[in-house]
Amino acid sequence: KDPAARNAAGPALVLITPSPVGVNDFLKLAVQGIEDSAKKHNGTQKVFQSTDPASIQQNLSAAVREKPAVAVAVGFNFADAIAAEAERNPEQKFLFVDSCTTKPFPNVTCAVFREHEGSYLAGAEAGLLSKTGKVGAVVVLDAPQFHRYSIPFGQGAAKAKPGTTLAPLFIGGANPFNDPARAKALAGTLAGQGVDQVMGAASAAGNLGVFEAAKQGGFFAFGVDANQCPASPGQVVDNVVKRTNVVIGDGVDAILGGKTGETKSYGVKERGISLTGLEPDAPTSQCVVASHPDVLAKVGELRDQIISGAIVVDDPAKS
Amino acid sequence: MLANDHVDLAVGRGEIHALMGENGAGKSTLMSVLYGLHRPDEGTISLHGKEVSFGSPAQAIDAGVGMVQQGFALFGELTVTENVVFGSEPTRRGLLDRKAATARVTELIERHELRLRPGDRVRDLPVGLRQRVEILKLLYREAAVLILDEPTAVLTPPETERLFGVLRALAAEDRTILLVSHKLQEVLAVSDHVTVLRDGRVSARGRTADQTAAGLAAAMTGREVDLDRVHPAGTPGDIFLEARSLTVPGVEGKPLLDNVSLTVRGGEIVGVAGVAGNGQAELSGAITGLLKTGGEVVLKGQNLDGLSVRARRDAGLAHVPEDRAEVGSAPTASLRENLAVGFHRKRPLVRKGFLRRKEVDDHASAIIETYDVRASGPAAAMGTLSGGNQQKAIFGRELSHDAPFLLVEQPTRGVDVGAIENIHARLVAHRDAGHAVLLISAELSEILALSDRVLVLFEGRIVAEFTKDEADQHAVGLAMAGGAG
Amino acid sequence: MIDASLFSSALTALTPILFAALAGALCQRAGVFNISLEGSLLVGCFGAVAGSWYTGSAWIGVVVAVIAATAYSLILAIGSITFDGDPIVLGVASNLLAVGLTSFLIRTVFGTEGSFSDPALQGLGQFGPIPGQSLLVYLSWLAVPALAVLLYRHPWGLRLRGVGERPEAASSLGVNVTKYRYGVILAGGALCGLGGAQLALGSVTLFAENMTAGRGWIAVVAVMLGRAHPLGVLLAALLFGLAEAFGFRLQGIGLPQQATDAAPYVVTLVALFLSNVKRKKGQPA
Amino acid sequence: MTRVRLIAVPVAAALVLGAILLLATGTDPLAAYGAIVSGAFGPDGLGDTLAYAVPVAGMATALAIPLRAGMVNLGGEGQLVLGAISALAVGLYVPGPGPVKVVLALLAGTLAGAAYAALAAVCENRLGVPLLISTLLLSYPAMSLAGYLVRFPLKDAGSSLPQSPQLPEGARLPEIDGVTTGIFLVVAVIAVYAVIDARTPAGFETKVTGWAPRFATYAGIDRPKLTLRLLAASGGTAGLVGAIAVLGFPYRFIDGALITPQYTWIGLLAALLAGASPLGTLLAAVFFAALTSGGFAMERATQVPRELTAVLQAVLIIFLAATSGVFKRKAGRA
Ligand SMILES: Nc1ncnc2c1ncn2[C@@H]1O[C@H](COP(=O)(O)OP(=O)(O)OP(=O)(O)O)[C@@H](O)[C@H]1O
Ligand SMILES: Nc1ncnc2c1ncn2[C@@H]1O[C@H](COP(=O)(O)OP(=O)(O)OP(=O)(O)O)[C@@H](O)[C@H]1O
Ligand SMILES: [Mg+2]
Ligand SMILES: [Mg+2]
Repeated sequence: KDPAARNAAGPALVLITPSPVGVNDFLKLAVQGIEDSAKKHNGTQKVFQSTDPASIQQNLSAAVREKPAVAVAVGFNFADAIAAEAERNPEQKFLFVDSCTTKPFPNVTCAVFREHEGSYLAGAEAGLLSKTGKVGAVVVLDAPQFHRYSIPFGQGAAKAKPGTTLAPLFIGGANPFNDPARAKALAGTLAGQGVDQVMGAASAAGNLGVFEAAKQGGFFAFGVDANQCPASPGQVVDNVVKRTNVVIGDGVDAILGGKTGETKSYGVKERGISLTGLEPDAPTSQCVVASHPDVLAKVGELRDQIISGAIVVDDPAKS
Repeated sequence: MLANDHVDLAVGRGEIHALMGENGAGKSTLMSVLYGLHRPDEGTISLHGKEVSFGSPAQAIDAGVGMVQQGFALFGELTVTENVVFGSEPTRRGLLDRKAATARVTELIERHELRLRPGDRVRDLPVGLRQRVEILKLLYREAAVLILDEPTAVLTPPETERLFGVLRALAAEDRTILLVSHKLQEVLAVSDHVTVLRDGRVSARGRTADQTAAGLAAAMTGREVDLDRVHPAGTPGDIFLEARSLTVPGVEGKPLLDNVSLTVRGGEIVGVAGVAGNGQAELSGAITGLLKTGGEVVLKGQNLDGLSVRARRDAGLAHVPEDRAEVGSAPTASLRENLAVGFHRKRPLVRKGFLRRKEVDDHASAIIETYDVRASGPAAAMGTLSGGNQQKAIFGRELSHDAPFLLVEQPTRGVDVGAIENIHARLVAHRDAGHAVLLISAELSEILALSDRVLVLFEGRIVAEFTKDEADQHAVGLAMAGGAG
Repeated sequence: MIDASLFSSALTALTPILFAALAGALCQRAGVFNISLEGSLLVGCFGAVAGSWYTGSAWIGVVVAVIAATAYSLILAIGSITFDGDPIVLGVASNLLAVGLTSFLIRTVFGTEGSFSDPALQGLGQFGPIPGQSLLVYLSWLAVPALAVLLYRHPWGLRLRGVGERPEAASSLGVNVTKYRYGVILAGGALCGLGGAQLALGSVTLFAENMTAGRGWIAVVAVMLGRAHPLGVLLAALLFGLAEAFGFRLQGIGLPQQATDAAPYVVTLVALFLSNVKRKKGQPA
Repeated sequence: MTRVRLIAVPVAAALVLGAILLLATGTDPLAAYGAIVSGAFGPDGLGDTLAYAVPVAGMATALAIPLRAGMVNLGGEGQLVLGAISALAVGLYVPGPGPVKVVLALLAGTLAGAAYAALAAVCENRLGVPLLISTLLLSYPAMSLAGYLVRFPLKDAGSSLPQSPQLPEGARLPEIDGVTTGIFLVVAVIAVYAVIDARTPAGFETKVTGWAPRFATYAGIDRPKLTLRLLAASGGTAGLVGAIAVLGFPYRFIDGALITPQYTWIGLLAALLAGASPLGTLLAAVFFAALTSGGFAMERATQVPRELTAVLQAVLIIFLAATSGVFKRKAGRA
């Protein structure tokens, strides 16, 4: 049916996502990564989108039935399902991005991120830019995975300007991953408490609510996963970028090259995590931080210290 | 099934025309057709010589036809005024003109001496007054043709008399009145002309003056009916049921049931007479356990205090409720299922914890046969039966319990003469088999025909007691109106 | 703890619920049990965003939202009135349909998934003296007395209440029950359209899959708690909105998010108990 | 005859409407429908369908039990989740051999769900809050509580997710071809429900209450007591479904995992559609499960949005509900 599928001689790749790709920047980058990889190796690619735990499992087994060269899964929700499938299908190679199985498998390659390093740097920017000495975060759920966006953010801010405090709020409710109105209300609540720099780790839709609150409340926000500055120019300071596409490309290359079963961690040093403002295209990013070279310079120093190991950012998810 | 089969009916201006017939004869259906609630498959309606066709009640109302339906069409939550103007409200600047509405309603009340208060909530009114609200509605709409479907079914003799007074006055104003009734004496007393339906056809018609009660009854049923039968007295035995100081508090200090004590013996029918709304519902609730009350009830030596409805039934109570459609049966369920209720935990319907289909079927068939319930079979939905047949089925179910004590409420309300005869005979036979019967009825003639003893309930209290010999229309009627005790 | 922004955010949060609850109250009065409010709100959200996006005017978006939600409520109207279907089945089904349909449409109309937004998408903007509120917020408050007048001072309201109490009686008085019931369901749809527009163009400026996040169900509860009276419904919605906004504050001082999540529901349940206890005392058994 | 028409007409109508939608998006309807059918019942798909059918049919039955008496339980989600988290806690912390743990965990789940649903019944019986509202309102705090438990006391120490540790090897319900053996429990519950419904006084009283509540009271059926029992049975079944879910793969409680797939709502629809009749509920539930798993298969095979099946499902229900009204009315007149 798909003409590319029949003609291509190279490897077949399947990407399974934990939720619909849509406007989710993290997943969009993943799709981009698998497409780039397929092109590079002259192979084919398919994307299976899941909506809930049941469909994650179904899609993963459907992917295995297709016997692709690599089955790529992004998102922490896959841990159990990949472990089960990897055990059942020792011949199948998996690339697991963003998390890893508790038990290592020879046919599962993991790639994990150290988002906390990026949040720390973003926090430093916030600390430097804050006039009130209060920074905040609107986070989808009160869970360690998501604390990576709040706690280091506060630590970075305090590091850059001692005395800066952090106020995190969590969305929760009936639909935490898709409730922009609530995200906005929470961001507004923070602003009411004097917070003027807010990290938005509120899901794709939720962050838009945070940005909107920023626009109305006259405060600043930070985005995650990709460059979200164009969504609300003048309000978004910077973003913690997760370069999933690069990571997927690396991982597929490694697996096709015969190296499997490793776990690789991507942080600032590996350039898996970065800030939009620290990237070469910062001037065209529409990010607020681009017009604060002094801030960028200081944050650049901090980044170098992280790379050199002089600063170690604690991972809140490993308590 | 044909509810109306080529019925011709002609009613003159300024005339009270009575329409009679057995249950399910098609009277209500015919009236609904006249009022635009149903469309006839064939035939025509002419009004003042002009052929009309009503697609809806709205059109009938516009043409000056009004109807009081069997069972009321009132809104309990609304006031008298709101009920009356409903559907053709006076307005001022687009909004309801309450003042004008109240003024108009007050004026009508006074002119026709209806003695209502416009601001009262209909929910709080006794049945007799509700009936007047219905009449008021027609007057407000200036209906030239008034259709009343069994308006007296729930009224006491004095109330009925008052209603007839109003109707005669209206007829004198040149209005046309169509009256549906099962009550022969009333029809003879109030109407100018009468038409009798049987099986959807006209079986008799003519000037009322030319008719006799027996003749009308025969036309309705197709057979001779003994109308004036007063059943011989029973032979009371031991006390089966004793109620002591039953009390139900009311809203504003005045109790709904006030310290009522009574006894019923085996082989005895005790009649409770009274205008509806004087504590009958509370008395029944107190005995059956559907209502929490003060005082105590002892059934065959067993104190029922604190017992659930089910436990009371197990202790020997059977009950024919007033509302057969909502309380006494499940209209959407089959006759078989309706008849199994109450027997569904007992042998032989249940064995080893399981219901047995065959026994359930046999049980239903037996009742259907014994009590002459006319239905297509045990699988027929209860709601498709005519009122009289529903009542027979419910009687059959409750009498089959063979419980020592039977509480019966309004057993023949809206039931035709044929069915009344049947039901009365059953009640007397039940008594003669040694059971105790407490009969609550607003129908004085029924009370007098059946009771071995008569108690009169007025404003929650028993104000008078008569033996069979003492009880007569006049004395009991006076007590019902609060004129004794 | 208590400052102007608490009320401001409570006000914003409450508006969609209030619109939906008024819709529910209207239907309840006419004897229609409407639990499809959640779905109608969501359709309103989608209609608002689509309308605003394709015309460039947020107000046309509002109109489209009203039309879309009204049209959507035809499912309940036709299903339950014309075809005599069960309103609960239809309500639950149309809530599910709204989620599926808007997700489907977001893929086919906007070619994206999950959510749709664009900096060029026009929102409602601020209006009036209270910062951060759109015109629709004021409109929702105005709708309360307007509906109260309609219900208790207008012939339609009288008939509507009659239809709700005893449809066959109303019908026998020449009132077209079908028409009134269609009327309230469609008017309810329109109100939900406004609520959806406020949520998608007033609170935020975007559409996200299932973004109503249970607000329609809260509205059903508010109808219950407010005894289907416009004023009561307003109080109920206000209680919920305040409980939620207050919950956000409590999170700020360290209460776990799950506790503050549950707070509004618990508060509502307690309010229901209390109002029942009071009523019971008022009228002895 | 009418029974067949009752189902066939709406199904055909929904399929036609779906076909129109498909054509509008430029897809061959036959290919898409084929993909749904083969995806749902084909050799690869049947397992997925059954895996989905277990919780949906379980929840459908849970909600059908009170529905038979005309009582709507909108709080299935809370009861399901509480059952799941209770079963998990028992499975994790109660000592003893595996099978004993499994039995105790299943019991704990059932009891937790039953107790919580009974609380809603008490709200109606004692405090006058209608069941519909009390069940709905109580559902949210239950979900929050489970969310709290799985983040703090019951959290998986090694993981950054809101999830519990996995149950030990022995304390799990084994799988057969990817389908939990819990399926037998669900089938057993449905069978018991069917027998109680058709053949026992308790089932009969439930139905009488559903037909005419005032008649039931008059006949001596104690409504508050019945409400309590039915809700307990309903919540217990929901809790059991939750327990089966955590005792099956991935053998842990993940926050939100039982809510996002909408098992409860789809189950409720199945029960409502079938008028809570035991067999009808089961059939409807399996049908919906097949539509859902078939929808994913269709999306994988043809790239047609899987939401189409959600739309089809809802449209079908609406048609069914509407036409059942028509048939109901006709039957009433006959
Ligand atoms: N909606 C209906 N469905 C089925 N049958 C009906 C319906 N309405 C009336 N019938 C039947 O039509 C016949 C005439 O009914 P109708 O109510 O007109 O009788 P009626 O003379 O007023 O009886 P009653 O004295 O009991 O009021 C009855 O056999 C009744 O069963
Ligand atoms: N339709 C139903 N589906 C599932 N379970 C039901 C249903 N109806 C009742 N049950 C359950 O069946 C059990 C037995 O109920 P039943 O009323 O027979 O008990 P009982 O002890 O005989 O009653 P009683 O205490 O009044 O004597 C109860 O636990 C009840 O919850
Ligand atoms: Mg009649
Ligand atoms: Mg009658």
